[in-house]
Amino acid sequence: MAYQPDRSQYPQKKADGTLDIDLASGKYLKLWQGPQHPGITGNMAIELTVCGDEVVEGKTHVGYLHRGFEKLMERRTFMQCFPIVCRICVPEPDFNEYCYAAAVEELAGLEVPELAHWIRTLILEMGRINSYLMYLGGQAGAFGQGVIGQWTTYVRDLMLDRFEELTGARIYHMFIIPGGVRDNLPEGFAARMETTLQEIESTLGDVERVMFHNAVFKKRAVGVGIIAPELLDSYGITGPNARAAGVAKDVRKDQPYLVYPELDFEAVTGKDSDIYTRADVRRRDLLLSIDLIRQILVKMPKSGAVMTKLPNVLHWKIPRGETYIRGECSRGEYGYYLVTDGSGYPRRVNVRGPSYTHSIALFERLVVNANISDVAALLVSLHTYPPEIER
Amino acid sequence: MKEELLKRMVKGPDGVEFEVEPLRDYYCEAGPTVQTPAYTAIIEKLFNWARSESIWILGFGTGCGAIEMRPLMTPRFDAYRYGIQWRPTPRQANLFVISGYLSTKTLKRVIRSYEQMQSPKYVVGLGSCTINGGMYWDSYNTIKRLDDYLPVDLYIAGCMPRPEALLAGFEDLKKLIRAGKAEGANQYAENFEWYKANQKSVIHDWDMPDYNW
Amino acid sequence: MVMQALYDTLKPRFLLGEFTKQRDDLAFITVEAVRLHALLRHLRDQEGFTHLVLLTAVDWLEDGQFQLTYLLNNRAKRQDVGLRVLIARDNATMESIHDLWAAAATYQRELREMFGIDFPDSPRLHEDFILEGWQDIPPYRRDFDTLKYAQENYRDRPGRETRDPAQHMKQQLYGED
Amino acid sequence: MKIPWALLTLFIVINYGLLMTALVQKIGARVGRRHGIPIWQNYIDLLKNYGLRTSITHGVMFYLGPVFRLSGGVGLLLFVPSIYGSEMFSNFSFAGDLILALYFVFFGTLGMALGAAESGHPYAAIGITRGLSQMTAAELPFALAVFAVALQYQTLSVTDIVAAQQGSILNWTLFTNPFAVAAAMLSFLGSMMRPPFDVVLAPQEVPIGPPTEYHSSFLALMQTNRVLFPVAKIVIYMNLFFGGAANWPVFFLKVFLIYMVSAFVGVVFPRFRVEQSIRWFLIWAVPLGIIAVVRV
Repeated sequence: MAYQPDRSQYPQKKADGTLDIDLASGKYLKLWQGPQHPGITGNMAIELTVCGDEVVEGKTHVGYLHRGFEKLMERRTFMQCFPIVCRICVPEPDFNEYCYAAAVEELAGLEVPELAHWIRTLILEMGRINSYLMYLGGQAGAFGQGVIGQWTTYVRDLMLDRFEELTGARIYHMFIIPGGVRDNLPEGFAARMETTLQEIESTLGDVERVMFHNAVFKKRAVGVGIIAPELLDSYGITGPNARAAGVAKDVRKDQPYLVYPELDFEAVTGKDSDIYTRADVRRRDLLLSIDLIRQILVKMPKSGAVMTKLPNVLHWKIPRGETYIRGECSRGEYGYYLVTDGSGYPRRVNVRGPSYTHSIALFERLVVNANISDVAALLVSLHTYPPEIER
Repeated sequence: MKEELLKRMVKGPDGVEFEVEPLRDYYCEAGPTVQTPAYTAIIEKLFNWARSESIWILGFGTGCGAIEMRPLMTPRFDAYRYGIQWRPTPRQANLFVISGYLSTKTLKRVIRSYEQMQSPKYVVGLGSCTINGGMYWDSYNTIKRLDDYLPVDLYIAGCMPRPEALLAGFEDLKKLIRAGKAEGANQYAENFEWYKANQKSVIHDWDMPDYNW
Repeated sequence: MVMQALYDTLKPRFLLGEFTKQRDDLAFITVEAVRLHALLRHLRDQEGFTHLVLLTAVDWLEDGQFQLTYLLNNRAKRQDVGLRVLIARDNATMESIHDLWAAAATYQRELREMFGIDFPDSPRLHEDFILEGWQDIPPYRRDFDTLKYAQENYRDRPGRETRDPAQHMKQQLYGED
Repeated sequence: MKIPWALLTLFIVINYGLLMTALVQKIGARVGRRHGIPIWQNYIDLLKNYGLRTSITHGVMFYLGPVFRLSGGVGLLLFVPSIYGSEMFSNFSFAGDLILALYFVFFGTLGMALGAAESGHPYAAIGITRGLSQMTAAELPFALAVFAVALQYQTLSVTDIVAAQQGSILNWTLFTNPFAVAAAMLSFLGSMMRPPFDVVLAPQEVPIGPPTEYHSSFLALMQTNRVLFPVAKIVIYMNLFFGGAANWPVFFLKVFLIYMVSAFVGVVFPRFRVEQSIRWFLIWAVPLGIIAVVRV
């Protein structure tokens, strides 16, 4: 006997499709979660209208992190843009660097050395691990399981050490530069990386036992916030959110870039994209990234040039053209649309962050009829990073 | 009956006048006041020591610096050792860490949150973007100098500052508090007009009370 | 090659404009604004371009035009096609496509706010999206000067210097003269 | 002569509570591979919160909420004997103190509910509705267990119940009536505000539930209660089910061990939604309580 909630008090739809919410009737309560709210992924806000314990309408408010990157880049030279692009998305900045660099290289007709491709792939996979580790902690934290966040942040710090060794910075690496990468791997990097990977694997084993096999976690996460496969196209859903619904939508496989054609892997998929499956897909994707890093470190050439010769970057002009470069980041399809007009500055840069559709259109749809307790977990499970929405 | 408990007419931020009955509903248009240390010096010293050893950070990640707050609270850096915790509500927090650039839209929320905190309260600006705009010096949507809008006790430079820098910064803040120099809330009350004028000059659609606690 | 074939079959029916092949899997096609909706529907339903990757605008201030770019992706065939629509810059208006892709409404809200392009009938179009209380011209337009705005509104800290990189390098390398 | 001794009990228990909760927090931090807070951190927090310069009010009930809560904790502690067989620390216990204790368990929460509702914060209201509904479900098995114990020993006096358990460890209610103890311990988990039953405070959803608006000395009062009330509650459990304590060291040890039960469960579990936890209590804990009553 399934429990049927009584929804007779819920607001009716008006003629123009919006809900007829009469706050004065006392049946509904308006709740703001954010921007100052610990359950929100970063600096954004959701405006909920609740009836009883369930949400009848949710609206996402973004723009709190807007710095106007796309405008700022229009008044910076191509090389000056390179250090600011990584600031667009904080938890996984390398994709900005890669997509921007690749777009510039394509329009300027630069050939990037083979080794640089391998190092770029390595960096991107390392960034993906960081991002997923952060997510796992956040997802468990949204259900009140703080200890997972402690463990994953601990191993994330180890991965940041590897980043620091390679690029000199913990968060903003500024390593993938148009024309290649800044440097080759340091001496003995592979061995230290292996130690880190083993540590992460062992922690993930703990996480699997404590989080994924936990009865309470299953009770909270299974069957909540299901994304039906037919929503994928209409809402522009990509990445693990789509893969959890059973569609193997992975740019690394679909339209391979960098050295992914030479690596041996299968896209991770799940069934029924609920919170639990999405978390599980991300955990397995994390294991896949560990495997990919091992493959890269074995297969990559050991020496060679990492940088192609650039023209004088102070007077670098790129002929008129437009292109779109995409990559599979931890949240889905990340892309840069770059338009040049023959001058020394980009005419227009548009960043396509996967959170853009996930956290606005998709979230507003999924949150309807969700329990208030599940709203934070639902938002986290879509793995949204606000800075890439508003840039 | 005390005068402040009698019925009175007030003018709301939207210009509408309405009657307030203080015994039944609570409305206050009074601005912040300077809070003097009311006790003898030794007690104030003791309190200052307690304040410095128990810093509760407001859980509001206003910018990208927030990403280093999590490592700060986890095994590698473990700021709990120094009496630093985060609190989810401004009422219980003492320290507002402005973690990076502030867009004007966030600034509005930051002011509201700051004014709801109880004095003494401290503000730490993180990253070069709170100091002089940093990378976003020519952006139309981010402020450049945080101390124009809120009284800042301490800046931690960097883009972004490492957790070690944060810990060192907090140690410096503790020294300031112990020395009785971290009186940002009083500074805000004394120069209230100036701060409000600055805030209103960048927030073009000011649609909230002048002071909301 | 495949993209060229697609272009050739669609050209007479939708009176397509200029064709630019960027990569083997990416091409840009210019379309007239009135035929866009039908073409999008055809591409989505018949040709398998089911995924709207992005919708954005480019301001060609010199020509007095906005270029709207609709980028579609066909996952099965591994192809991308970008549709360029040029519309007049004054009182820019474009047909909404939120009925084809629900997520497009968000893009249209952003374009309305950042470029001032109107999309009649698009849901919640006039709500604040990113900016709040914005009173100047839409900031992504080319004639909006962000530096000037920043200098007028936000005070600099004394002592901060801004240098032009080309001038600065020249001075560093070759001295004052 | 009773009042000074009762105050001494209060003093000992508050200090013990401050240190023990910090210790438990440290143990929890070790699970997360952290060092955790200094052991005296709770004192500093308390001192700081009492020393804040401003505080604002939302009305009379807002003042009284923490006061009610604290008096609930103090009352609970003072009407139950802390140390068995000690004239000094038997406090104000009397023949029917078990009933009064049950009342005090609820009293603080109800006062808090009124105070938090007065604060006008929507999250405080949500937290309170959650808290009251969850507590009703959680206290039901406890009440049943208490009835079972009262029936078993044919008395409503805590002192007599403790007296009946003396002699051997096998005389403890834990062994003579395990079902009642099981039901009561499940209820104990629910009342300690730790996962999986901390949806009331859930910082990720309703930051942080009822005390959202509380600050400065109000918060300090509530912090005092947060160290006092669990100990007072555990004293009842200890007296009813675990043979009481004949001296302070045994008292400290038993209270710590019983407290650790909830900390142990809480550190690795996520939290239930409120209707899930109510269902959990009704399915698992209440039948145990009924069996306990029936078996006596």
